[in-house]
Amino acid sequence: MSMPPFLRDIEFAVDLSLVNAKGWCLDLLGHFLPDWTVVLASIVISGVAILALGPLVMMYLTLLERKVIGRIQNRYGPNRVGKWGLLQPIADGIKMFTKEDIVPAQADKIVHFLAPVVIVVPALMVFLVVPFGERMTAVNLNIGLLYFIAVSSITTIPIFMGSWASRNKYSLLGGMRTAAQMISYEIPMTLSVVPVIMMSQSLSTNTIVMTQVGDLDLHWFIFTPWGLVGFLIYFLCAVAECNRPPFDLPEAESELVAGFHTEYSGMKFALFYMAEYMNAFTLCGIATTLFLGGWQGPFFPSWLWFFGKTFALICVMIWFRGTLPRFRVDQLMGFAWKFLLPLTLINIPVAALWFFVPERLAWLYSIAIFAVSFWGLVKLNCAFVPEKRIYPLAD
Amino acid sequence: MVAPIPVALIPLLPFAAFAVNILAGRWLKHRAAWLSVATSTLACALAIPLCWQVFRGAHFAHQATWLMLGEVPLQFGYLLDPLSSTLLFMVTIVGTLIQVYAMGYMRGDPRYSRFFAYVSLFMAAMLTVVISNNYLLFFMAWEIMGLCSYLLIGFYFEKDSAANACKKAFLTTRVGDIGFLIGFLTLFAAIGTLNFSEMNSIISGAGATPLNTTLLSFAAFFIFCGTIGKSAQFPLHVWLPDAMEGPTPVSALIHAATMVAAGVFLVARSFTLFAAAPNVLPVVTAIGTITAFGAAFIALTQHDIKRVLAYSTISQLGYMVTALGLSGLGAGTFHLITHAFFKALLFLGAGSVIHGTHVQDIREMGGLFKKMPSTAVTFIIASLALAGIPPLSGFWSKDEILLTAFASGHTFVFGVLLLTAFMTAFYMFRLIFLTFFGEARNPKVHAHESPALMTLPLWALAVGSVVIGIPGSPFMHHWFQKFMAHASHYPEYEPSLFVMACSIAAAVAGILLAGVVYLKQKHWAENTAKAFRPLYLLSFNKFYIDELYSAYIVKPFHAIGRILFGFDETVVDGAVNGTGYATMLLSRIKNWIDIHIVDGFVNFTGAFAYFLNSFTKRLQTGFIQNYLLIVVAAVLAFLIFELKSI
Amino acid sequence: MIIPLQHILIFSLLLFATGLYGVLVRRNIIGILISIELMLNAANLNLIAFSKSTSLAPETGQIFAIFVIAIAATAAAVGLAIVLALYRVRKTVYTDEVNLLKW
Amino acid sequence: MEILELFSKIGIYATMALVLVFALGVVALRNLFHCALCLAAVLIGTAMIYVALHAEFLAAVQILVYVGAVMTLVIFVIMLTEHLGGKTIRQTNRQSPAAIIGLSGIVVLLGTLLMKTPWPVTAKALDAKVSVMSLGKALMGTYAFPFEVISVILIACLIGAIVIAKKDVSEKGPS
Amino acid sequence: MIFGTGILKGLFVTLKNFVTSYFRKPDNGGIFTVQYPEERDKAIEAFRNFPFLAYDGTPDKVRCVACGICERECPPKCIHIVMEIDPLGKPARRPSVFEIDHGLCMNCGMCEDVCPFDSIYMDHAFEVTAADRGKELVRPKEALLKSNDYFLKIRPGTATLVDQKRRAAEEKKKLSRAATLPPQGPVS
Repeated sequence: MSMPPFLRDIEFAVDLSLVNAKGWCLDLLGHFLPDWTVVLASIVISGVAILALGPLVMMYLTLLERKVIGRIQNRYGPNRVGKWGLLQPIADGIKMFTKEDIVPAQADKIVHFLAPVVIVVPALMVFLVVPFGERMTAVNLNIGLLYFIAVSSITTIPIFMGSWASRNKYSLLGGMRTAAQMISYEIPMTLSVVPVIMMSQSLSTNTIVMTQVGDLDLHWFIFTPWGLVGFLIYFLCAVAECNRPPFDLPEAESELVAGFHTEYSGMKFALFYMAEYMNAFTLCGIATTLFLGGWQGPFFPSWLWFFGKTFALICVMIWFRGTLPRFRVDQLMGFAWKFLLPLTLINIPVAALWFFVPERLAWLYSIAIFAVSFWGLVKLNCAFVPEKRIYPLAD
Repeated sequence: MVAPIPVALIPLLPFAAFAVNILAGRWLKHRAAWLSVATSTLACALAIPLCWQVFRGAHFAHQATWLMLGEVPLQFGYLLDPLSSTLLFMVTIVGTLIQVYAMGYMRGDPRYSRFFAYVSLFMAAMLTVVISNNYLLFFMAWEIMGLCSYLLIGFYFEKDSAANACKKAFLTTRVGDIGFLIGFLTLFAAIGTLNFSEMNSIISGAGATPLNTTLLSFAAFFIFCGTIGKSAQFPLHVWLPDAMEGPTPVSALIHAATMVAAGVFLVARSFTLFAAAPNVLPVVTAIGTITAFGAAFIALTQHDIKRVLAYSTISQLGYMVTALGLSGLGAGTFHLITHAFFKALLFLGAGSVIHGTHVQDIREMGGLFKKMPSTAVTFIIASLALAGIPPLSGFWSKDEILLTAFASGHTFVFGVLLLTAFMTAFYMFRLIFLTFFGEARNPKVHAHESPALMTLPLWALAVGSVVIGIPGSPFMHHWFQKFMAHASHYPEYEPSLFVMACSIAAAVAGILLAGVVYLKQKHWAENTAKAFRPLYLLSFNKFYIDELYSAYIVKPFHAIGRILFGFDETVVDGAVNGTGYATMLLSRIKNWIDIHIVDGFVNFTGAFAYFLNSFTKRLQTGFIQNYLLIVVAAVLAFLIFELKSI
Repeated sequence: MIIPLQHILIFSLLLFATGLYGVLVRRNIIGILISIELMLNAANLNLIAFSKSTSLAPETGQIFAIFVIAIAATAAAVGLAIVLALYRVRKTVYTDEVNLLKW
Repeated sequence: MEILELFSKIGIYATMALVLVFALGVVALRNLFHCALCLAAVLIGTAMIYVALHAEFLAAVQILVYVGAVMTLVIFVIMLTEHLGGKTIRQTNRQSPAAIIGLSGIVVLLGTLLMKTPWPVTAKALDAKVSVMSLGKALMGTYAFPFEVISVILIACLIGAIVIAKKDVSEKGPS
Repeated sequence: MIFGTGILKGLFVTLKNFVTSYFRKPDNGGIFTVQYPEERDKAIEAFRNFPFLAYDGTPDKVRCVACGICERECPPKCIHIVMEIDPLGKPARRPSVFEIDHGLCMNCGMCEDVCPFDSIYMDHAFEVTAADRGKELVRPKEALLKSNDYFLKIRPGTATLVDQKRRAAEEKKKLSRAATLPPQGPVS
């Protein structure tokens, strides 16, 4: 499929408009100031863009979530502040800023203060490697994916800090649950990414996107059996990683009040919230990058494609939240360790064989292997259902 | 002859049920009952064809050597002749029905499975008694029965009365059992065998070797002691009324139908022996008659429904013993069989009443007929049978005994038995009128009919009570008597219409009198009791026999026991203790040597080593960090040493 | 390499000494384990610094550092498991209270 | 561009200083949880120094393994044994003066040694770039055997840790 | 059953809800929210809120005779009545003061039930606010008085019944009065 060249030019121009804008700014600076300022300015511009993008995304994600959940439940959702409630996040923000900041008397004051501050840092740091569009990656690290996984794994520490410093049993339980859940789901998530790395032979997010290149003939990894399975595993793990329903045990309202941020109010709470939503965004963004072809797509500018795909994934997350009830703790752990982990371990050799087998046969054997292993895992998991627990002291 | 396995299986099946139930009862829970009933039914199914063959004239026997006793082999085996097959037939059917009943009666009991284990053990023992072919095996099974009786009477051992009753039963029967043991050992000395068939042939074919009649008489008397104990004859009858503390199915099975009848069976088994020892038979007759009359007399005034039945049982056993004493083997055995059916039915009916009302005192019952129709109808059928009303079984068998007494010329005995028959009818219908008729006397009693599991055996036994007399009746030309006589010879008598008339008259008179006294003229009973106060007290207090035993047997034994205990404590213990003290003195001396000289050496060695290491052990602080610090110091020293050139 | 090798080595030495101090003086076993992690880190730093500036096969240092990290993780896992078991049995995590084998 | 380099240098030295401060916190703070947090900071700082030494892969692994897994483990254990850490309990033993003296001696001696040793720093080594690919090839080629041994050790330790930390089956049951 | 079909079914249900919420009617799977200040639910006739005083025709024809039954029966004691005294010093059988403290009233409707003069009824007006708890929430008679036509409008069923009853009573009274009055003879 080819396009008329002039259309392509226009598209290119629109696509790179943001990049070019930055370039012009830097050129302008280069005329007046020494070189090192240009480098600094480049960093500052990217940084500011990311720092602005994070909170903005978070704010409008909350609105999107409330609207979609509302629609799922046959309600309107917020529609009072501004047209379609578009100013609602700002109103919420003002409310959060002006609320009283309550610190429990017994709390570890310093850690209690640090936790929400620290939790935002990794959430923002992972934005560095997300390819928002063609040539729109802030830092093109050659270990981008590993960087993403590593940095997002820091998130457990501030959660621990917040839960421990609050001196509240609900917080502590929530924190413990979060840590257990995040560590458990990190493993299948990391392993589900491995086939993609093998295919693209790189850890750089840009390279990964570029290996899925294609205009209308889609070479996205999701259109291969291992890619599909990997994507499903990755996405489920991502849902669990950002503690969203149906994996929202750490902040299960009915059991733990609000989990690790029970004792937080006002802006500190908002920071936790922000980190959570930014994590959801980046996780979906990386999912897009890894499996859905990143910013690849015809007609529209690349960053539009990226945001479209990402928001579609986020909408699926919201859809899950509107539909599914919460897991039990043992089910949650069992799902990660007994179902997802074996499936990823099967996925890796299947993807490795993909290189050496003609395509038709490859499809055949992968589907066969996945069907058999899926069926076997389901049977195994059903076979070892734990006994119904008896609570002798409960009666 | 048939293969030995099926016959041996008959007692082994319940025994297997016992083994499983006692070991796995905790897991089996209520399923234990099914196991017991199943094995019992299976035994029944095995036994009935065999019995049928015996009734048709077959004869089964088998024996194997158990161990050699000097020259003489001790053997065990089985013998199925008319006598034992009759009992086998009765025991398996009645036992199975009672177990079915017990499934309903014992429901919800915490020791449910254990109950059925004991019952199965009892069944095994009883069946062994019935089919055993020699005295030794008979005696062993007999003792196991005694044990089961002990265990089951004391089944509710939480109750003091039950615990005492089971001890009393055990010890009292033990007196008779010792007699039995002496008896058959004497017999062994006399004729050199314990096998029934061999004994029969030796005694009846006496021509070959002259027999020592005196020794045989001794043997017969002591064996009869066993009967006195087990069948609760005067003077050892005192345990049976107390045995009613056990669960009602136990009373029905053990203390009415089977175990107590085993005593009678013993006499019947040894009939040849008794026949050969003519001076024992009068004793048997006398004791039987006294028992029959005395027990009936006591039964007149008792209030506890089960005690009335217990005395009735003693009385009827007396009848059987009397019959045997008068050489009426057929009559006695026949009464044994019929009595087993209707007395089991009476006990089960009483159990059903107790189950439905939760009281045992007949003064608190009354008017239960409408509330418990099945129980009442079957109970009345059984009572009619016991009283001896014609078409029912009891009539034929009782009539046979009376006929034996009358025709053998013992008119006094006949008179006493006739009076007893009258009293029997009277007290049974006293019981019925007080229990089932009139109006309810205790408003707190809320009676209800028992479940089908309990009433079905009642009806089955009722049918049995009605028809089981037929084989001995003129309708079948006294087939049963001829059948028994076929095996062992004893005088037979022509049926007499006079005796029948007397028997019916006595029964009807008793029933009518009871009806008048307890339904129409209620003050008569009290007036009579006042008028004949000494007699009433005598009856009500059971002839003071328990008190007599207590005063003249139990207390002297206690005194002797105390004396012996004192001797034990002072003389025997003193000797033992003196030895001990001497040993201790010696050991103290040796101990001193050990501690101060031998240990001194050892300790010195240790202390010396300890003294030496008390300097070096300071290095071993037990803290790893200390050691590490020393390592650091060593590294520092090494560095200084190495780098001083730099 | 922007800063000289010696500076990194000094830094790593200081880090190591701090960790060793912790190992020597902390009573809490978990504290000791944490301090051991410090020491291992210092060692890793050395490895990388040397491989970066002196070795001819530059991967070697990094690979050994990876091995060290793996071993450190296992050490932490087993050590902490032992601490948990100890705590469950003796209700203490202090070294000087765990002295059953002393003398 | 010298100014940028200067910035980098300042950044690295500042990181080192911070790391040392946090390391002191690790060994000196009373509250064990704070110690663990300081350790996390130290580890992250070390990872930054790794990045400065162009060992990005190692930095990522450091953060992933240490901060993501080991620290979580440590904090878990601290929480499970936490209520012992009262304010009145001594957190150090009595040998700290001796340790300080000994260690300062070692630091001084070794420091002088370090400064005086002529390290064979080569320009070739300084210029060499280590890519993830080459690391992987080395792991799977030259160092394949140690790699496998390490993986076996990891599995063994995993199982061992589970066995040690697991509650005895016999201990279970209603208490 | 295949693993996960239940989840997919559930997801489909919510997806359908989401999509249909954009074009379906509220009773057919659409959005059922009533956007309150702009939209309102149709008033339900049996709805009841703070009581009002009914009058016939003009506000001076108050039905209330100030008997005080409602004042006595009111559980939170929020009614306060003072009977009017006419210039001759006789009680005028109508209230000079009739106040209801809306801060206390709990909308139980007891006063409506006990009123023998069909005077006090529960209203539909629920948007009753005041800036001052002490003064403005205590509603004076003037604020409480509402015409019978208003009553007919908001609660047509009850009001029609009441009207019929009152008319019948009126008729009867008239008849009985006519019967008891002596025949009009020429007065001498």
